[in-house]
Amino acid sequence: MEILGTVIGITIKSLIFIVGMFLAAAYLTLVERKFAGHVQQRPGPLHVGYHGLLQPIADALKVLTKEDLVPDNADKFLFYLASLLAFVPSIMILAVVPFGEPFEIFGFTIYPYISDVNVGLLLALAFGSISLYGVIFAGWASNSKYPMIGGLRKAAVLIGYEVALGFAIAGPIMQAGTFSLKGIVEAQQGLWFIIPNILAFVVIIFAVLAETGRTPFDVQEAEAELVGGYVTEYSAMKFGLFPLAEWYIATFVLSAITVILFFGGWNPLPLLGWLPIPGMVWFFLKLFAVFMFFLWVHWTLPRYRVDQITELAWKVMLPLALANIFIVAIWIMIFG
Amino acid sequence: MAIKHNSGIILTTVEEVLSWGRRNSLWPASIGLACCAIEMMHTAASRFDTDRLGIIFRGSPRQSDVLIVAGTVVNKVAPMLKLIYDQMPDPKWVISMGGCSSVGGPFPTYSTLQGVDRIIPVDVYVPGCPPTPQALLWGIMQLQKKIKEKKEGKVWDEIPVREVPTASQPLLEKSPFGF
Amino acid sequence: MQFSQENSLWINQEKISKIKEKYPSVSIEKYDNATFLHIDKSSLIDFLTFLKENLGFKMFIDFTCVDYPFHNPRFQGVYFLYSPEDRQRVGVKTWATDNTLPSITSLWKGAKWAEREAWDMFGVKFEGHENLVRMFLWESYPYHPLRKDFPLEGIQDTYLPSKNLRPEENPAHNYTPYHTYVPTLEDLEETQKARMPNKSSQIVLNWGPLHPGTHGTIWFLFDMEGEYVKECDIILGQLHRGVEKIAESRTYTQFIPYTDRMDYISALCSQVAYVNAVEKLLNVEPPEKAKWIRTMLCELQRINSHLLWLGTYALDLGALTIFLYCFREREKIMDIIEGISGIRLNSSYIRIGGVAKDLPEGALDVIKHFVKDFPKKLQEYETILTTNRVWLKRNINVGTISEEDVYQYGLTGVVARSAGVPYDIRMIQPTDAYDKVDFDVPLGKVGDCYDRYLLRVEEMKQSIKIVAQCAEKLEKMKEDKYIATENPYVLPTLDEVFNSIEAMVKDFNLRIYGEQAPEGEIYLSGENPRGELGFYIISKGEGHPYRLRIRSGAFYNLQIFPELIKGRTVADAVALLGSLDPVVGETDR
Amino acid sequence: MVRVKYVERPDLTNTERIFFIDFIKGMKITIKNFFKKTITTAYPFEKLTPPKRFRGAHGHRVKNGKEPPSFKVLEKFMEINEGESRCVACYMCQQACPVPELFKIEAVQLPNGKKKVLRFDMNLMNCMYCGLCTEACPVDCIIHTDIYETATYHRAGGVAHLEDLSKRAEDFDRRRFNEPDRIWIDDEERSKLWGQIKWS
Repeated sequence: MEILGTVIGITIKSLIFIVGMFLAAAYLTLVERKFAGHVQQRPGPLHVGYHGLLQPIADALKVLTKEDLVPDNADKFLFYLASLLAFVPSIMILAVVPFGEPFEIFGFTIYPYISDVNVGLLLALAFGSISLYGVIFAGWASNSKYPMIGGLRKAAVLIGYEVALGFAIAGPIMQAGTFSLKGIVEAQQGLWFIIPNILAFVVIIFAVLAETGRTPFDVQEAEAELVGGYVTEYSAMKFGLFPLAEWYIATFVLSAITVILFFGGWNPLPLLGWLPIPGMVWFFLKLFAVFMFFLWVHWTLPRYRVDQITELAWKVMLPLALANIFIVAIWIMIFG
Repeated sequence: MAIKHNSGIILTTVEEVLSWGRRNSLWPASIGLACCAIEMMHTAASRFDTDRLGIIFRGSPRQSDVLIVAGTVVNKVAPMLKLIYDQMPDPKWVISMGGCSSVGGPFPTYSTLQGVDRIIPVDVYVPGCPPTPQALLWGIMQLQKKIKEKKEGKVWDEIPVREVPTASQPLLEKSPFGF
Repeated sequence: MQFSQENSLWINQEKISKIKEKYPSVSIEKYDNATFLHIDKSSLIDFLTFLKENLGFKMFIDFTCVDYPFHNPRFQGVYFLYSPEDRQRVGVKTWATDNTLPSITSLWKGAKWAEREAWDMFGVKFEGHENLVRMFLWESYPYHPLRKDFPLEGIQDTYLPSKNLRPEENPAHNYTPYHTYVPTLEDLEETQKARMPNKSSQIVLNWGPLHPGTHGTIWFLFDMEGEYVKECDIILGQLHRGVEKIAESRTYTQFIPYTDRMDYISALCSQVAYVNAVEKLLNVEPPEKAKWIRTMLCELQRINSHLLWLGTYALDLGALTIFLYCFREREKIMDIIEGISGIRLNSSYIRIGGVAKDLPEGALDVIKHFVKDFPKKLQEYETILTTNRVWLKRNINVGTISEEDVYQYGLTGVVARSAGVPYDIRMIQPTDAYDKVDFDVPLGKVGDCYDRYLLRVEEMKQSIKIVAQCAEKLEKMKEDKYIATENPYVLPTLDEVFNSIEAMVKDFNLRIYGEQAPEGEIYLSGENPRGELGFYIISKGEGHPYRLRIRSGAFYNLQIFPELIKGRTVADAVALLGSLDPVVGETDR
Repeated sequence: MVRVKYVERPDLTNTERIFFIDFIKGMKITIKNFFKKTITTAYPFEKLTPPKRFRGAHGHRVKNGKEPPSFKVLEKFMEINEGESRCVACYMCQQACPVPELFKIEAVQLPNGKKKVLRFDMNLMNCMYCGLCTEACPVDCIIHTDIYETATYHRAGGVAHLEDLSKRAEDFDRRRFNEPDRIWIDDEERSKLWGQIKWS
């Protein structure tokens, strides 16, 4: 009976998370378009529903009911698999992300995370690197020159930043002593991990920007050069999945991991501990702030060339991550 | 037209909801050929913002449903434009912006295509050389009206041709569901 | 033709005498604003090398052909050269016996495209040209359109009705279901093959004509090894509307709106350049106030054009917000131009002898407000871009142009000045009020994309200074005349036509028979934001020009692109193309 | 006086490179613009009134007593009664137009010797809106009105006939005939983009 209860509990919880993630992603498109609009002194979606609230629904309706083209003599199986491979891993990272500490509501203890795996961070990294295959398959299966170049470019960038990301998270793990994300958050009760490993924070910011294809590393959809990068040949919902997965769900989830690693998950802000706000709200406030920071960078900076990006990854980000490990080691020796 | 039942429930058909969705998120494949492309950019810029109406300018024809032909279509580009039109997924429309793409405009020459509707069917003609951004927005709204009133499978009896505007249209009042 | 003193820009007497004793068979044709040397085709090449080496005419300006159907060797080639040291131009004419001319690409690499265009438009063959193919039309096009015996609307033989109409329906009085031949994709394949006869490396990437990255419809063929470009060629003609052919059947006033549609981003500068050329031909002197209005609007249009360049250049390199900021400033200038002339973009506002309408009330206040507020906004864009490390990495040492390239390819405008060559038509041949206004001409040191970016931003600042000076000068000339209607060639204003019969008769004559220009030729150019826009007009005394050649700055600036892109990646192609700033309406004419 | 000067090339100092100051400066400007008011004219719900000189769709001024003196001279040969367009079928607009085939003008000699304009069609899709015809008309009949909303579903919709032209100009005159020839009407839409201008 016990197993049956947990199985039903987990399926319902994961259903809520996935549907919630879909809706969140849809409305994050609206957040981005409104933010981009107001940065450019224009209001963004305004007339579709009150201040554009119905805009994501209109976009979803149109994209779902569009004709689904597959270019001739393209690899049909890989063509369909690619969009799923890019989309599913970013949702799977949600399984390990803890949103708050467990709390009771009239007798039931609710755990606001799907599972607390003690190798949570490694799992998240593994899911992140699966989307690399989605990109390469999309580039290869579209059977045309532009997606091919776009796909290979994105693969080169991703490999470069996976390595830098891997070394950069070593800092917080050394301080927290455990891989489980819940453990890392609990270890940040006193002092946030941002203070000792500031270098790792910089590396993670650039890695997340590269992972999600945001502007300084926006090679895959370099409008001017490659029309649409590897999404050029995709039409209706298959196309819808790519920006949804990469720009919104991956950014949301990876900024959640950044908040957990560096800004102390659901711990309250250092001086405002006495406010009666529950942990979960703190977490979502910080998450929203980091997400808006990525948007802010996306709409301001120009774009690097591909070889400059990979050069930056190997020559600057990797040494910074290693130096950070050294600094954290000294910090632990001094402060224990 | 969604009928508001007295008990507050909105009754509407699936076709209307779909056409509402398509009307309010028209993604044009911007084929900027000549001077009209500059005016199209100005329509998409901050002052006459098309993002308000849910219009994002997509690069590739695969992801777009409106083909705004902005500028002179020259004979040499005609087959490529036909190719772009064929690549677009199905519910697709064409706005011919400016005199040059509508009827060849002020260029009755050996190398200009006298009207883009000789190679692809056109839904809305926007005269003007170049039409001001507000004229283009009015053209887009005419297309949205056409999407709204065109029933699937029925021949759309166009508005009688003689209705030529003599004065500027009155201001629309804001509807909560967009156009 | 009487020989007037102010003909200083053209070749002076001392050099002509040097030519005379070396080549006695040379005959000289001297006009008010043009001096031509006739030479026989056989000794053309060493005559041009003599001009290039000994007399310092290093810079290639333009080459075109003229069709005289009733003269025995039918076509005549016209070369324009320029010597940067002592600032002199010369025109060289030679008859193309049995339709062939020696190719001068050995002397100047800039002549490669000009000769292709001459072959495409006139059918004149060039021995020694590396790959003589059609410049604008597709390979299998059977005719040569700019010949006098070819009709303007082409051979309308294919039946191509409009798809929206039922067969018998006739929507308008000038609708015909018959149309000229429209090429198929196979014809275009053939054009592409002719351009790239030996495909050397892995893939030929079609950076297609309808591509958001190319500014308008330019078709690039890259021979690519991985991401690096080995070989590149550019196919133009996707916006060739035959404007030069139209000019031959329109009167001088009727052609003014067409000059807007060529370089549609700097419409007013093209109009001013064309109208100055026609005024020098008809020797009409516009009133003082019209000169100042023209200079002010020309400089406003230059800021407008550089803003669009900055917007699309930043968009190509990824900075999306700069694109919309620049368009917010462009809206302001377009509001001013709409208020003054009536239309935002292609304002056909300049007339022969002055301007179409007087400045409306409130125009100068708005311009003063813009002059005060614009430098702050420009400072904002500079802080975002100029010292941004991503911007520096994408722009430094990309596409460096040397001084020799400028002379070889005939590069003009910002592209030439970025290589340090002080070639600015506003300085060399000031028309309108440019000689009464003080401003600086910025020069670059290295000649790469970063220099061109800095130059264009600096030119915007200088243009604002000019506009400020013009605005306060115009403040004092409120009631002066804005058009010299007493001149026989200038159209009277509406009030004069309403009130006097002579003005109405003069208006009728000028409209029906056009301005009967005196026999003669002229070459005069204006400083467009995209380089020197030159008008070479041959008039035989009728109301419309016999031949009107448009020397487009963007056409020759674009020619160096295949040279600079060899060995670089596709991402650099975007930055390089953006910095050369081509406008397809002007390159394809 | 024209001077030639070399442009210096600013570069990134090391402190800026380490502390990302160039990114911060750029992002400061974007966030500053984020908090400014938007400059958008929400087209169907707010409209930007064009200036009086705006070159929009054409119109025919009607005979309403405010005609120029040249019309009184030419009126004797024409048979125009009150409220009809002043066109005297002199074909000057077709002559002045760079694209003459967009005009289709037919006039007929009535039995009493006077001339009457039967048909005056203009295919506005061929038109360049350059205004040369309005400067050529001796009786100030053809003018540019300020109407730009002329999108149609059909090629024939672009053709404007004699009655439409006169109705359009009549409406334009009623609205804006005695308006001063200003650069634009200083209404709230313009001040969104321009802010407050010091009019003299």
